[in-house]
Amino acid sequence: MKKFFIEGCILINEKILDDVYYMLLQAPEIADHAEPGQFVHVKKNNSINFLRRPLGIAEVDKKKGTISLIYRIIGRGTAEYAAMTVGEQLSIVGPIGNGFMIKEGRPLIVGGGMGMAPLVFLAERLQEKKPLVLVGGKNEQEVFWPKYMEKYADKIYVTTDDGSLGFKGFTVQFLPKILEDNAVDDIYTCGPDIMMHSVAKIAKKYGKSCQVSMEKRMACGIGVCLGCTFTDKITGKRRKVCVDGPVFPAEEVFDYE
Amino acid sequence: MKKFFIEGCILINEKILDDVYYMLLQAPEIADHAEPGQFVHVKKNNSINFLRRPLGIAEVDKKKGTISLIYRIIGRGTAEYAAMTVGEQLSIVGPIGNGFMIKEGRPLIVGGGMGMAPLVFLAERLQEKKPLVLVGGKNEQEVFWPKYMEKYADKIYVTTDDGSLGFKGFTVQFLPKILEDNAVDDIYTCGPDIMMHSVAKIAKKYGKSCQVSMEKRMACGIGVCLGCTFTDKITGKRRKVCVDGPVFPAEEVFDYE
Amino acid sequence: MNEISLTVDIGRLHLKKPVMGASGTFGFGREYEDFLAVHEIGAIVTKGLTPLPREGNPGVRIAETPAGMLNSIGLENPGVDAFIRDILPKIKKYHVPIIVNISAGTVEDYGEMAQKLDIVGVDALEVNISCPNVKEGGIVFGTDPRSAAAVTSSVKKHTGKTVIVKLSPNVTDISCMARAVEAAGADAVSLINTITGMVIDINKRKPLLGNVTGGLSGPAVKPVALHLVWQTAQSVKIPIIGMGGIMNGEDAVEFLLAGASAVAVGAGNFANPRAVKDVTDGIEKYMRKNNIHNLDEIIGKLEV
Amino acid sequence: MNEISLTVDIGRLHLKKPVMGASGTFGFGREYEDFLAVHEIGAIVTKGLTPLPREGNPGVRIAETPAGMLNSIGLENPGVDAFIRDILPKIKKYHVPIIVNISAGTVEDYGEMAQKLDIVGVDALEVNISCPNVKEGGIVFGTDPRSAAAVTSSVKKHTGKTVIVKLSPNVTDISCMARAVEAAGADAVSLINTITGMVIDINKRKPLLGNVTGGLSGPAVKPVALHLVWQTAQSVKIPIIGMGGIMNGEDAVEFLLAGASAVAVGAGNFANPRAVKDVTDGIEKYMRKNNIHNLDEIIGKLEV
Ligand SMILES: Cc1cc2nc3c(=O)[nH]c(=O)nc-3n(C[C@H](O)[C@H](O)[C@H](O)COP(=O)(O)OP(=O)(O)OC[C@H]3O[C@@H](n4cnc5c(N)ncnc54)[C@H](O)[C@@H]3O)c2cc1C
Ligand SMILES: Cc1cc2nc3c(=O)[nH]c(=O)nc-3n(C[C@H](O)[C@H](O)[C@H](O)COP(=O)(O)OP(=O)(O)OC[C@H]3O[C@@H](n4cnc5c(N)ncnc54)[C@H](O)[C@@H]3O)c2cc1C
Ligand SMILES: Cc1cc2nc3c(=O)[nH]c(=O)nc-3n(C[C@H](O)[C@H](O)[C@H](O)COP(=O)(O)O)c2cc1C
Ligand SMILES: Cc1cc2nc3c(=O)[nH]c(=O)nc-3n(C[C@H](O)[C@H](O)[C@H](O)COP(=O)(O)O)c2cc1C
Ligand code: FES
Ligand code: FES
Repeated sequence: MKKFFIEGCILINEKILDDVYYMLLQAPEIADHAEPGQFVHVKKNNSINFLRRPLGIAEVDKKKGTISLIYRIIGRGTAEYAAMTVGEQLSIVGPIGNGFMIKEGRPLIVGGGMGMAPLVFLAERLQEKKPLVLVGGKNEQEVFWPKYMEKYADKIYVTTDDGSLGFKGFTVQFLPKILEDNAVDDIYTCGPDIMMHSVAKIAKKYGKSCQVSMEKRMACGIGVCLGCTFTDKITGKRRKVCVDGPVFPAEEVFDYE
Repeated sequence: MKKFFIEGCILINEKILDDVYYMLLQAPEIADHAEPGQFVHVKKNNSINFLRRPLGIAEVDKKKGTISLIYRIIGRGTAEYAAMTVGEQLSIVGPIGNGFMIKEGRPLIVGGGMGMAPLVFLAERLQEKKPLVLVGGKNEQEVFWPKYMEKYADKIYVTTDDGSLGFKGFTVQFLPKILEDNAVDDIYTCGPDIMMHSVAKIAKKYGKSCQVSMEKRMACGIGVCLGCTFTDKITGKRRKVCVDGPVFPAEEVFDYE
Repeated sequence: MNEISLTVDIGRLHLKKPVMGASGTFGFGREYEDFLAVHEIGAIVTKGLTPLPREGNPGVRIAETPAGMLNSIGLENPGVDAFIRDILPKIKKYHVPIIVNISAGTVEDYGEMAQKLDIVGVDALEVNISCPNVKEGGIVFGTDPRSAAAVTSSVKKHTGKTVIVKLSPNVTDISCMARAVEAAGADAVSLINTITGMVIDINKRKPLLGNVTGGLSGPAVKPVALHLVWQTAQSVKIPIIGMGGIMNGEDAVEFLLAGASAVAVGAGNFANPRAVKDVTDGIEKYMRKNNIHNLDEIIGKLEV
Repeated sequence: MNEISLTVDIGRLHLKKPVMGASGTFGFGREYEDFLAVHEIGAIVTKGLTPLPREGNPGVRIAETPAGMLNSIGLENPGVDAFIRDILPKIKKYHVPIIVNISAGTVEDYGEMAQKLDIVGVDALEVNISCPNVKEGGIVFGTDPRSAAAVTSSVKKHTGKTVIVKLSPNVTDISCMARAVEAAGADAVSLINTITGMVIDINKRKPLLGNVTGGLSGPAVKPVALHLVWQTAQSVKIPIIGMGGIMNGEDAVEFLLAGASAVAVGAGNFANPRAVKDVTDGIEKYMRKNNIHNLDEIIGKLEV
């Protein structure tokens, strides 16, 4: 898969929640080639930060040649992006990695926190298959994702830790019920490690395929630094999250006791 | 002299010539206390540059609480200031140093290159004394200074290297003529070292007082790092350009063969 | 709710705050009066003094580098006698510990300076055996454990003050240096001094600095300094004053966790003349947030 | 107008361009195909290989620092046999010199690896005696002149290729290390490897890196690297490959003036995957501007 190294002009960069931002970028090469689950490695020019930051591709509009990123301010990199203004250029390397493999069966998308970002793009790609979506968050406010997903999803289930919206509890507590009530074949998930691990176990129990999207600190993002590697549970081989992933079949990543 | 450490809001930051910029800053504490010849030590927040940069105070409006800087893009610091936009904050330490001592007699102000910047403020302060101004530059374009000085000066003499405006040649070639044609007592100069040295020699020959404003690389700007020191030719003592200067009587700085 | 205490002891030196201005970057303290309450800081470490006055190095002395700077001041200073006569009386008034930084060309000269400074108003000596910018003395003592020990013993013999030996990062094994000066009687060590570096003016094809090389400091060196402080903390029992690239409270807490009992801010003062105060406030904020009442709960508490 | 030549020789190795991708940051070259013409670069230096495959260090391996980064990869690599079998055949096609970086735990193992790599397709060996991220081997050889010389001799004995010894900056006196490996037969030296450093997560009170410490590289270390290259150039006659924080042509010219015959770009590739090309173009631009036709007119031409 060819990677591009371009400057993307910022078209929109707006706060959508306390510390969460939506950025729309003019980046036709990326838009043309991106697959759901891939990410871009970005950097502000003349930045005080030395390394690029990985961000999932949340939306793609091939016609307009745009992509969008949805990101939370965590530290000095994301804070810097949030402070950028429309018209500024963001340096982009991408699209990077192996995205989700699109399976034949009925999809269920499970997301937690900012892990939802690349799942928006995935939902679009899967829309013909009438995907179910399960999204969890701390409270009603945090679960702003349905507005990006509703046009693609058949049904969106919401869980909140405080019960302010949907089911009160964690996504993984609600997941078995979805699997019992619906004909689902393939699970696609992205979110905190601990959540994905539970999802993977439940998927296995119910005999569903499960793909997970991993997060690791990255220096190069192009498979040369070996900052992001782990040992494949199936083959025992070393894998790179950046270029071999970030999406992997759950069995390659997690132990199942 | 009290120094302030403040954030100054940029009100104007415009190109006035190829690589020369005019910046107007809201900085009431500095405006209130500044004397001609003093400078500010500035830094962009979150800058890729570690050190502050010294820039002369070119204009002061106490009523409005503003100061202006006139600066040329030399490297990564000044380039960064040029890229800043109205409304942004510039971190300022100042006013710093000992400015020009205002003498009793008829003043002649001699400036070269960006050395003119602090002389604009000086001209304003000296206006009652009907100062003469001699300003030199490469060509007509480079000599944009009269428009900032004309309201304060009795007469402005211009020299250009290529003769495109005023006298063709260097300021120091024209200086003796001014001193012969006019009753001048005190010379105030700022510009390239080599120019100031010549001015100082001519001043001595004609028996005029002469003050020069020095430039040295500075780390602290507040007299602690000793990056900017030199040996006083009169007393043999070490002097700091930042806080003992930047303005000194020429005899303390230069050898006269 | 208990009070938060920021006090710490370095030898017999009692600090009300664990943050000081580093030698050569804090003048003699007075220069910061416009920016912070000098009487509230941890300590003032003076510019490095030598037996006789020095003019320092010729030519350009300052170069900016990525996230840092090089200096090649070359220990310009008025000499120890002028310090005692003209400067010390003026800075006593802050009632803040005065740590006098000293350098010399021979073991004997170090001892002699220590003796001259064994006077009221001086609270501790920081023995600089690590200045990369002077030929005589300085770093030659700082890269050889025996010489470092000899300097330390000589100073200890001539003073009743707390003796802090300032170590150089330009060595293969800092533990070995630290142990040598500890054995020779040092009450504490401070580190790091600057790392030797160089910048070239490619248009002139000449070194940018008049003295060819200079000492690197600022945020660029922080990871290196932190590692050396941690390594030293594993090797000696005497307290450590940590420095190298500290800009804020978080940076300082890293040094404390690594094993420093106090920290100093050097080049950071140039970017932010209020840095010593901001760093102190930052440490206090961290303590408040984490419900820590005493620096002992932080110092050396890194879990490895 | 004469043509500009960017060629340079390192031992028997002929480089068409003086800029290479540094070990551990350039993969095996292929990974940069999307960003630059790999067949046009000076050379590919492979990731460090060891006798057996290595998984590298556990936990977090990357930390960003001011103007740089720490890595504690710990020499993850497929082992020399897998390299020869699976990777070398694929990268020969670029017709660019392949410099194979090797590390081992014993003098004998270094020799054995050298012998295995004495094959067509390998153009030179870079002998890594300076990796700060592994316990066995690596840096212990790089801080002791006798061990460094022993490794060098052992490698030289087993190969006909150009032997480049990669030096560590974590030493008191790099001249001494450089002279030792020169005397032992090294055809060239390369420097610097990373400087040992550390970052602490103050909330977890733990080192950020799984391996506690890591190696610092990037612009932050440039002044240090430049000084060490200059110092080495004063000490040995063999060519030097300079690296440490090079981001653009100007940086590279500084290293050339200081005495490096060629340069490598490491962490800079991560910020700018086209860096090797941009640095090369930058050198050429400098030569054009200054009417220089040959690298000999720059290399070591610093006026001190
Ligand atoms: C493949 C991939 C896709 C991602 N997609 C998104 C997304 O769409 N939206 C979103 O909000 N976040 C996403 N993240 C997480 C995002 O990369 C981090 O939040 C971001 O790097 C934090 O940078 P910072 O400078 O703000 O934080 P700092 O803590 O200041 O960063 C310091 C260093 O740590 C790294 N780092 C810190 N947190 C993480 C993390 N969770 N994962 C990887 N590196 C980290 C940074 O990249 C940087 O190198 C993704 C991560 C990966 C690996
Ligand atoms: C007291 C004083 C007043 C000044 N007033 C003005 C003014 O009003 N207008 C104006 O255009 N310029 C003025 N200068 C010069 C101005 O400070 C430099 O042009 C500026 O620092 C260059 O910074 P840079 O980052 O763009 O260049 P770089 O070359 O990238 O700077 C690298 C380092 O060198 C220092 N440096 C480079 N050139 C100079 C220089 N000529 N003097 C001092 N330090 C330098 C920088 O401050 C920085 O630390 C003044 C200098 C001094 C000492
Ligand atoms: C301009 C300057 C002058 C210095 N002078 C001295 C000195 O005289 N004696 C000394 O022991 N250290 C001196 N140092 C070293 C600092 O005290 C400190 O050890 C070093 O700069 C690392 O801290 P930093 O990164 O916070 O600057 C000097 C540093 C700078 C930047
Ligand atoms: C992620 C990473 C991995 C590295 N791996 C190796 C290695 O395997 N062998 C080696 O000799 N040097 C290795 N290095 C050191 C570099 O080759 C280079 O010497 C150092 O990074 C300094 O150059 P730079 O500042 O341009 O990065 C590595 C550096 C980095 C950043
Ligand atoms: S981030 Fe460098 S190999 Fe994956
Ligand atoms: S700039 Fe530091 S003493 Fe003048």
